Amino acid sequence: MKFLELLTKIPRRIIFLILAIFVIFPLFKPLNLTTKVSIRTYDLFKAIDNLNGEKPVLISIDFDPQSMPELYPMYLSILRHCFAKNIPVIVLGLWITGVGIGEEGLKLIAKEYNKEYGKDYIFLGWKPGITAVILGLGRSLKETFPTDYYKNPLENLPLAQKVETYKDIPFMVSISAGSPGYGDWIAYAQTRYGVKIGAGVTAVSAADAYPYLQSGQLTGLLSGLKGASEYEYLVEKYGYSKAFKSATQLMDSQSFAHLIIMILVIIGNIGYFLLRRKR
Amino acid sequence: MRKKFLFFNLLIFSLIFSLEIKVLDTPNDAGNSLTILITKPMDVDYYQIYRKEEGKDFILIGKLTREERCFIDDKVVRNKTYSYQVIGIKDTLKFSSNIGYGIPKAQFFNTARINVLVGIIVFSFLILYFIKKARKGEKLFIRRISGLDAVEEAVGRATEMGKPILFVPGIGSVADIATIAALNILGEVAKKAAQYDTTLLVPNRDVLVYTVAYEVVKEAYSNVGRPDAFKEGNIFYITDSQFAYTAAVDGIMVREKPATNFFLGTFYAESLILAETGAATGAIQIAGTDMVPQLPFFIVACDYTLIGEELYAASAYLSREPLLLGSLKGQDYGKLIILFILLISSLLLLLSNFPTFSIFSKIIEFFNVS
Amino acid sequence: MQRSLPLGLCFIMGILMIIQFFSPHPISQQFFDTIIKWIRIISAFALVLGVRSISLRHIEAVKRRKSGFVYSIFTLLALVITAVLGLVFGIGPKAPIRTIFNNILVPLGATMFSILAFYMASAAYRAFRARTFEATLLLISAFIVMLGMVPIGNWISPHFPAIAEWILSVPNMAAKRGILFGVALGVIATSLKIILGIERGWLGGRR
Amino acid sequence: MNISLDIWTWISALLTLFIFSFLYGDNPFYKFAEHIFVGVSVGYTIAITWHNFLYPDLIIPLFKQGNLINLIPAFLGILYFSVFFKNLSWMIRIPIGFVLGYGSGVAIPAIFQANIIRQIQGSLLTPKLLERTDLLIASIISLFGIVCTIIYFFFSREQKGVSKIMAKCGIIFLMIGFGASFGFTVMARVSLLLGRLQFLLRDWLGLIR
Repeated sequence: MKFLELLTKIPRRIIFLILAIFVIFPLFKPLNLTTKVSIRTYDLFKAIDNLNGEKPVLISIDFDPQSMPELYPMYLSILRHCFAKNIPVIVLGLWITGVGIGEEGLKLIAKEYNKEYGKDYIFLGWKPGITAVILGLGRSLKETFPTDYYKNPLENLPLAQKVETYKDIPFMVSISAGSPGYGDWIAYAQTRYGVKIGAGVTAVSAADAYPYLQSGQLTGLLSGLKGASEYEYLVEKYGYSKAFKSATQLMDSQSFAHLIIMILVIIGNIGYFLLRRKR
Repeated sequence: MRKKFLFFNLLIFSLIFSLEIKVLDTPNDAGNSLTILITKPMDVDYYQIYRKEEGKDFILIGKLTREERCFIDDKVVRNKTYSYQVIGIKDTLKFSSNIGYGIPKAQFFNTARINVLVGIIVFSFLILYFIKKARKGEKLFIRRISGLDAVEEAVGRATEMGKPILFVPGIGSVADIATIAALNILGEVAKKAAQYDTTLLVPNRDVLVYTVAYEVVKEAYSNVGRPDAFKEGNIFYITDSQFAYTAAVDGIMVREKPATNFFLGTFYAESLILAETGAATGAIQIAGTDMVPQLPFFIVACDYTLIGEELYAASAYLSREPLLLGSLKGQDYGKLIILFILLISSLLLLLSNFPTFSIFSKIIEFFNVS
Repeated sequence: MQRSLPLGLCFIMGILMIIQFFSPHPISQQFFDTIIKWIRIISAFALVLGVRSISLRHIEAVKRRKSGFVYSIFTLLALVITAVLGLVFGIGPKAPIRTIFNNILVPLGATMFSILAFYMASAAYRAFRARTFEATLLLISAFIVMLGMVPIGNWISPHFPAIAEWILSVPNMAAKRGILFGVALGVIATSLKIILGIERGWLGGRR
Repeated sequence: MNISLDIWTWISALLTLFIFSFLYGDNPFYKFAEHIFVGVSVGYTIAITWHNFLYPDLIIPLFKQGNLINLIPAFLGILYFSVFFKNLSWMIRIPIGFVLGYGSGVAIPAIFQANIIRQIQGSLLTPKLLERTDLLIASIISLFGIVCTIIYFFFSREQKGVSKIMAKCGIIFLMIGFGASFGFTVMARVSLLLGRLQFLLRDWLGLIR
């Protein structure tokens, strides 16, 4: 009887402690629970995987440091995927607060794969006027961005020579935490110029993106840590990278947290039912 | 200028104005744009749009793809005259259109918002009609709202235990009407607290809300004849910062151990932080918000929760004021109308799939928002 | 006068703001911008009352040597130091107040926000009991969605994510909309009553 | 192990731990962090209000541009101080009335547009749905749920007969919705916690990658 009552009344502090232990544990010892991939993640992966590397992928960094835990790992995995396949990359951003993140990640991964600036990748940075920038790329890359982020004229960069407008960009990914973000890319670049777009979003806003998947305006979607960890898993499975999988690590914690909460609820209910039967 | 003009005209080979445009004042705007429509398109690669201000040359202002027909020029100044010409480009050939003129004008009424206007008029009429009816003394029924029945009990309990009541009017501003609804309930709670001589603590996040809450409580005390019992320091401002406010209210809950907590108004993520801390201190908790995402948290952690509209019904319910009850009845009729609109429009829209009824497909346009 | 002046002003402002919504004319837009600025200015004055309120509360605590008055000293000190730094050195990207913001306010806020994870666990444990039919529904739908969000759900059945999504986008959305319709009517009715002076709770009782 | 040597990282980390300590119970560390938090945030608000609102919106137009129209909000604002004088204290209702009128007036059309018209538009069954059976069924269930939920919120009528059954269905939809919304939010909140843990274990202590 005493024991059953305890089951229905576990003290809050014990619950907090259990949760803390199970959330922290995977941070030290990742379990790599992600072994299945959702079709949306796979679609995005395939879209990049099927490219031949002649033309670049465009990546738009549409988030700020606040959403980094979820979105930054996506960015790194996609970069690894591209560089491993020798697909050139052009990076820009719609959020001024995301410029630092975009640059940092690009430098990091380019070094990992010994890529050369200007030939294998270009960083354009941020420019005011979201719509103008997106539409501008449909008319001319060089007119919209006469220079890159480091003030190099685009004419001097070999990769930029290959790109005139969206027609030279077979695929783009917007990693976005809200607005402006993939919605703007769909509204202007996809609708007007038919660019093939994939998106990476925070888990909370994933539901807003589903209609675009249904209508085929989005090719693939990474949602939250789950999507990021699935992408990491794919990149590793196909042998593109052996790097540390940070999203997978966090996702393990996430899974544990969900599991612990559910187990606690089940324990509480078992106690409740057994107690009721006794009475 | 003349030179450029000649240049354009020379481009016209055999097809004189087979490309036609029309310039319109963009409707429902502040007079800061013109709409250029291609009324007679051509088989070209793309179009270039040229604009000319009075006394200046034509300049290139934009492009349209071969499929596009409409260009909105939002770089114009109100009440000035502009001329436009569109050039169709096919390989190396250029075809020019007629020249269209336009003057951007500002409109006083946004016709695209007429649906909102109609709705507001109908609904206001309903509310006022039933308020008038109530004024004439007609009896109006209101069903039980369980959270509100508990208010009296909750105040009583605090009195018995000799502990204070905590009233959190949310973290919204006075522009959030939920805050106003909460302050109305605060008035009723304050009256009861004054009668029972129970301490009422009201921490605030918004300074304007603080000033109103202060007035409401002060008036409530003097209305029940206890102005002497009003303590200025019990209605206070803490800070604008969402989580600093939360941290402080959490502190109040664990230190003052109020017997009853009210969480009414606009809440965001702090809803569960407050409600869980309150639940841990063993207080009776009555919550209410119109912030849908926060409702689950109040429901799991509080004893009673006013869901959405119930918060607005609350002040009418508590005061039993006939005028306010009348407006509740008006609201119900408003909901009834929405129900009918939903069902009938859906039916008609589905019918519009058949050619005979295709006219009904226009219904959806009435619900466009701009 | 004591009632009619505030009521009249409230009425005029309300009507003007409604009219403003329907007019795209520059005059109307300008009016709107001006009013927003005015509201900010008025709030700035009200902030004086707010700061007075919080300061008095803590000064009082210190004066009366209430239990924990030491903490009140911390609050007052923090307030004064931050305000002075901000007023003197400005709020630019290199100003000292930015350092305070980034290293004190941001982590404190983020941590306060993150303890929600713990509270969700304790609230779920306490409240998710299949006591009634309704509580059982709450529990089951929460379970399905939670499972659908993590790889474990995928292991149990690949359908979990899809079911979770369906629950979120169909019944959840329906309930949300149903509530929103009622809320909207409640907001409009309350606003109307305030503008017309029928709802005078803010003037203190006596309708 | 790679402990941070930055003083501000240490301050942030300690304050983070102090707040977490509240999970155990109220204690001096939490009290300290809470009081600092409140004080700093009010001080910050003061600075922001001055630099972002009062100075550019009032002082500059009034004293540098001679824009006298700004005397009106300044006057309305000053009326707040009437509470300090017993005879004049009613005057505080003037700015309050102004602000309430503004808030109510803005709310009516905006809410009507966003929460009624747009929501109706999103809930209607359209002929396009006839092409996809699954979507059609989902939309019909949705519409049924909306209707039931609305009926649950009828106040001026006793719930009996059909309306009682519908209202009961409404409660079912509400509960499923609330449960789903709860389950959905767990993930986001755990992510926030992970963000803090990363800060403590990686940026501060350097224990993890």
